[in-house]
Amino acid sequence: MSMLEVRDLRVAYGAIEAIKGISLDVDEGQVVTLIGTNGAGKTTTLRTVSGLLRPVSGEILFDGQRLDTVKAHEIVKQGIAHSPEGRRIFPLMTVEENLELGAYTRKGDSIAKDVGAVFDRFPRLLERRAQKAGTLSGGEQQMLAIGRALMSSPRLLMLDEPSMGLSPIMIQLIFETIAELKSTGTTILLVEQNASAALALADVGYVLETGRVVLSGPGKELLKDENVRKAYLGED
Amino acid sequence: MQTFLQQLVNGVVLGATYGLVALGYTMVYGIVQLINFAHGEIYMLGGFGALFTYTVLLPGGTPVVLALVLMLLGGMVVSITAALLMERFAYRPLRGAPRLAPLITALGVSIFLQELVRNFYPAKSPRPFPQLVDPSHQFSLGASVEISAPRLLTVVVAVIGMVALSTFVRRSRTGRAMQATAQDPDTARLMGIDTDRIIVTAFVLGAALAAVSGLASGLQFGTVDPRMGFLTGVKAFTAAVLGGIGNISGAVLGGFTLGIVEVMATQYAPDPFSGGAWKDAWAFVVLILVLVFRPSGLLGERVAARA
Amino acid sequence: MTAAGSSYRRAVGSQARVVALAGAVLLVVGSVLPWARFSGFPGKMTLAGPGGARIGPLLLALVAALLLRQVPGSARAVRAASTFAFLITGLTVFFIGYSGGGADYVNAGAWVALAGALVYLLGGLGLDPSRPASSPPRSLPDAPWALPAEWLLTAGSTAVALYVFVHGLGIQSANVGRPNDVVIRGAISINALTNDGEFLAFLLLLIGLALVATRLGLLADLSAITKKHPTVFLAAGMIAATAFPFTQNGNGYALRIAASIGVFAAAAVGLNIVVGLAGLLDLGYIAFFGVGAYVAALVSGSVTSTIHTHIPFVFVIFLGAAVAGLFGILLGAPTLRLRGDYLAIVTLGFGEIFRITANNLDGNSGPSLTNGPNGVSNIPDLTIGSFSFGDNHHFLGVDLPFQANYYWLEIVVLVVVMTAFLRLSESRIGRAWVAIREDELAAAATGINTTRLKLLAFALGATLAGAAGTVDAHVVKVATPDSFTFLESALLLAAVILGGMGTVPGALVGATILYLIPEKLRFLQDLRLLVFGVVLVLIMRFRPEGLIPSSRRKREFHDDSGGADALSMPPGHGEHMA
Amino acid sequence: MQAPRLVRVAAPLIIGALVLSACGSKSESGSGSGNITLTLGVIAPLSGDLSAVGNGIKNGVELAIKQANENKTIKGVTLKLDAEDDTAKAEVGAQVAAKLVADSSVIGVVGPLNSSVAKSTAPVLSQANIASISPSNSNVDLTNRGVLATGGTQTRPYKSYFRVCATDDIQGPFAADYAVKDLGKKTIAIVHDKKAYGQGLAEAFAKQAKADGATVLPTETINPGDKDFSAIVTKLKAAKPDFLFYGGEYPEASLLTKQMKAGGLNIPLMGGDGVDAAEYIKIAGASANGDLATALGAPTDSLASAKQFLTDYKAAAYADPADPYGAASYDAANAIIKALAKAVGDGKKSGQAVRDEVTKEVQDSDFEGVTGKISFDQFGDTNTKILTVYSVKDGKFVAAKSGTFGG
Repeated sequence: MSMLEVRDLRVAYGAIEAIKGISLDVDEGQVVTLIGTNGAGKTTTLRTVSGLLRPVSGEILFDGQRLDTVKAHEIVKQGIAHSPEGRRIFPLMTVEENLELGAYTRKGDSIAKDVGAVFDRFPRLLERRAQKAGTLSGGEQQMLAIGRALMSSPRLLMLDEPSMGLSPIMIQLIFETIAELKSTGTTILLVEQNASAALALADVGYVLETGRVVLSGPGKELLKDENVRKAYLGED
Repeated sequence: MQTFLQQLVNGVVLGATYGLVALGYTMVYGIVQLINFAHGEIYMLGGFGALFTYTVLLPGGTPVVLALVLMLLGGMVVSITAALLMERFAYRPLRGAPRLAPLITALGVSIFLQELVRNFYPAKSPRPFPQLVDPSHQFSLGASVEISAPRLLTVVVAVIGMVALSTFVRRSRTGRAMQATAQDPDTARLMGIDTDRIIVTAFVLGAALAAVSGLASGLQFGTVDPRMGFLTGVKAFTAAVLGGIGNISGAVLGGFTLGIVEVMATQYAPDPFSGGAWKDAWAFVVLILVLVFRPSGLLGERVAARA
Repeated sequence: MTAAGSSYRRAVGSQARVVALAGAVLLVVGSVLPWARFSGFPGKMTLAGPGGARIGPLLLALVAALLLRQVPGSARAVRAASTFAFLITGLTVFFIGYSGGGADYVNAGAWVALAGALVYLLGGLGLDPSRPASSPPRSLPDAPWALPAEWLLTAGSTAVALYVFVHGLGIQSANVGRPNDVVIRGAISINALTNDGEFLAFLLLLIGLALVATRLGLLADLSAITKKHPTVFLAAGMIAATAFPFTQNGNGYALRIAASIGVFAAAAVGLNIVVGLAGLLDLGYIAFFGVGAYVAALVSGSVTSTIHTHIPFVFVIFLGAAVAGLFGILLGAPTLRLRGDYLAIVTLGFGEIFRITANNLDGNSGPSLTNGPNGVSNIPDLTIGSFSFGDNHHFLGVDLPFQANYYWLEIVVLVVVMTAFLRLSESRIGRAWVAIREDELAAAATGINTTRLKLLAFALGATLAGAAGTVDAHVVKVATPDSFTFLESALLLAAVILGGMGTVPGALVGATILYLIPEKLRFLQDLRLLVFGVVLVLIMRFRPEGLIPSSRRKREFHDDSGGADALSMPPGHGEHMA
Repeated sequence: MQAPRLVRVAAPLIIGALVLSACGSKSESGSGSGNITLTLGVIAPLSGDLSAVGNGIKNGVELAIKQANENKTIKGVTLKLDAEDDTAKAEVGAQVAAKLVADSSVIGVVGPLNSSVAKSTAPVLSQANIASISPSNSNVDLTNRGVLATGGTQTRPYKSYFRVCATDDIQGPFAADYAVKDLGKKTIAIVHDKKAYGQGLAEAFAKQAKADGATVLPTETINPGDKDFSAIVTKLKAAKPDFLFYGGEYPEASLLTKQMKAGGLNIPLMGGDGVDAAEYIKIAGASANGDLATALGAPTDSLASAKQFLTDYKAAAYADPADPYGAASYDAANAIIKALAKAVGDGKKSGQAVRDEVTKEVQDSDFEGVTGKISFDQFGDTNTKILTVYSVKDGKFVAAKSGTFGG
């Protein structure tokens, strides 16, 4: 049994169907990536998994339990953390407060320890711990967003476009972080436009086009696929 | 100079009421971007709840301090109940509705609550409010500037209320969640925050502070009436905008600013534009000037426009 | 509630149709039998035959015939019909009993009808209410008679609307003849109660029929047809509006109400430019209306005017409009860069400043201009040429009280404002306004001068309000600061939003409803405002987009993700909330 | 099987109903004894803030109608009441006036309460020549009295408009004479609420007080609905007045007197009939002691008819109090009833002829009402200019002096 199963999911914004029947699986310990162009339905998929959107039909199972009827704020408690597209840090709160909010569902004094762990992972954040998050650079905000997601001690970490709009050095740092998380056994569902980097890292990849899965397979294999190379890696 | 100082005190007292009520506007606005025009009525209900507690529930001869505490509780129960019902049955069904629909709902709720009290309390004319704090007891602030006991009480409870709220929002877990919801409700939900509950919390806290203000106003003036919420509501909303709506310190600052402007306009505005008849006009002129130069209010965050 | 409903439906099952039909038959029988044992109710309720409030249950019972053939939506239509048939029957029986002084005064027909209505309701509620798949509006078959038939339908619907309006307004002057105790309980109450009972029954019938028509898709069909023939529709509407005074047989009150609705509607349409098209929330709109009214009052030649001048009214309209427009620019220029809700409070403030100023410019607490709280009174009747608006006339065998003159004038003003709105909304400017309303940044990015256009909307709205105000001053005969309070602005805004933003019919319907509800709630006396508040909340609860939402808005934003535009509440936590 | 059960329930219902309908119908009650029914209208605020006062007016009229019908004052005529709510707005007032005009059975109107509303009802009612008598309009413009002050010639703007109350230009000066001449006050502060009534009264007071030789401080204003008057009190205190005249109504007056005395400005407050209310003392409490108010007519408890009215009013168990205008409304209604009785006696039975005749007879009214003698001058103003000053003693308004202005 997979940790996360998505079965024949359909999601619509008003009259427009954004996802037209997607199925996918994420197994414990895997890194699974969704790639595709803008509007393919990647972000919508993540937002539906975390309960911000309600599917028209289909189901989502987490550890075999139905997830698509659970409220968004309950889903976090079940062990799914979502670092949203565009980072969406809380701009008027300090870095430290942002991290503490990441652990909102948890109680106890291990929170302080985990904040420390995030600072260990991202020393830049430690320097800016008392600064308003809105004043951080894009890369720093992304670190904060990932760190904040980690604060809920998730079993499944969903990252939406973590490299978007960042400098090459930052992008490298972010992917290194993801690789590191993978090596510690964290299960990750990664949405990326940077297909080569994502596929290189992923155990399994799904290619989405206009709301459907058009191709799936182990990341390394997709990386070699001719169609994928043409469409997403910008090669002729 | 003496007159000026006395007027300053008068302005601070007036501003304290505006500030307390403005907090309710600003919290609800900050979180759901709803101008809850019926919040003034919540303040009015707080006053009536306290009066009801005193005249109907309390036995004669209850010690003053105990009576005051119980009246405050009674007022809060009424205010909070009304706010909860209002949120649940009038506003919540309208989430996702066109932006202006809740504004009309708020207007309807406001009219409804005023008329409800007027017809069924019944209070077709102002109701006398027990004078538990002697208004003729004056505290001297030096140089024959004075403040009467109930007025001092108004300022003291207002300041306590404001500081308590501010601390709550800044320090407590729920307060943090309120801030988060105000800044980005979707992401707040991703953190595990039940935003519906946060919205309810904002209504409840606003109502509690309004009840404090309603009681203070009853003690200060010795009357409560069903229309008292409307004017105060408009002023408090103005204060919230003046300070930067959505900003808690802004609401407080806005309240005091507005109160002082009104009082000073009464005394010092150039003739013939001075006096009570013009003071509200001056208050709005100051509001417009402030907004022309600081479009987000005195303490409003300049939030970068995002598409 | 829903669970209880579905278990009830399961219990009734397939018998529901039979029960409903049986109830309907019984109701038809009951509705033609005598209902009352004393005379005076409209429609000869003491005699057999349909009449008065009995018409409603009868018509709604006939809807049950739909069950004999499976028409799409018929189940939902019959449910609605049975519900309202029961409400009307129950209400009427209550009123008969109440005005009579006991159940003895209710005749057997009423009891039969009540029993029938109950059975009908029980059957109706048992029907399966599932919503049929929506289909595009049907139209008439392609035949030579189709075009005239469509014209007829278009004109006919206008005539029906006029009839409904006239009838609804006219329910007020019946006399109930139970002289024995006229004074005791009732000098006031009997008359009032029977009339208001009848009006409520009429209102319920209207709502019931409208629901039936909506559920059968008839309304959508009709509106599609009328849209095909806008000229016919407009002409029919004009004729109906012009003809209205002839239906009133000298009743100045009805004309007065109609004229007030007209001026209120004109102001609402004007406000709709500002709020509905350009998306600027204006909470002080009544001030511009007030500017127009004061200008007209001051130069009307009234003895109480501080400016002892008399300018012919044809010029005054333009003068009032121009001055109001100027105030619009004065206020708009510095403040239009404010975000939505900040603009709202600034306009509210401006409205209050206007009222306070008008209240103070009396030579005591300010320069002498407006007479302060006394206002400018004794405003003379309008004269244009040798025609005085204050004279009663007699034309085509009908008495036309002087209110008819003002009514027609208001209609002219309304038509002008409506035309302005329609022309603007279809123009380039109108499209630019809509663009600004939906997304100001994007609009600016496409090269639209947003500041100038917003100012234009503001000024135009103010101008139209000013023009309407000049007429109103002569109708009310006094201009006082009390007439221009924040509540008035809020009610205008409510009219726009209740009706549906950005449309002319919306503003018309909203203004009519908001004006008539308090007028027709008079019998509630002190509870009337209370009920009014509840009505506002309920309408918004069930039609948050307004009664007649803009189809254009739907068309342009059909792919909208459900309310992410500038005028939407964050949809239960929308995308952007900074 | 659930469904048939429902049918079983329905069937007896249907049968029962049919049986019921088969029963003979009760004979219809005979209608009328040849009486005609005419209507006396009331225009007053029956909803909103002023509804208690408006209902007092309505009740006063209703009482008069009830007594007229019981005593058969008008031969062959049953009077009924049509009370219309003007919501205290001019706009609505004009509408309901038109409504009453449209009802051909309406032969007279009592009301409205507010002068501003009267300015829009009087033109409509005068056009139909329906007599309207207000119990409370005190604004001078309504009968064009304003021109008297400037030495102009008074003309009547509304031919069928009457009022039984004293105008501001009589009540204000009467109060001023009392303050300056009887009480010997020297430095007088003036505050009003910037409404037509309050300002009119305060201005008339100030003018007379100056003429009587007192020093009158610059007028201060407050807003109706405000509660915090500390700024005004502080401002006044600096000028050290020994008397304050307030033009306005009791809700603000009671708060003002209280805050004034708490703020150390211990001088009496005097107001017009808008302050003469039991509620004033209830709210102001001990602060009200020594405060004064003027009101129309001789002291209520000095007239037997007035006492009778209050007893009858109490017996009718109305929800709202007769104060402040119930008695005057009762008088106004009786003026119309008496006029109608004469008109009907002359054989006028219906239509415009009755309206014309009633208006004519109202003009000639001359009887002792419960508020004093009821008769009108050629402009529609009352000839009775008796006023009384009341002062608060031990929680009650006690008559201090009665008289007419200038006499």
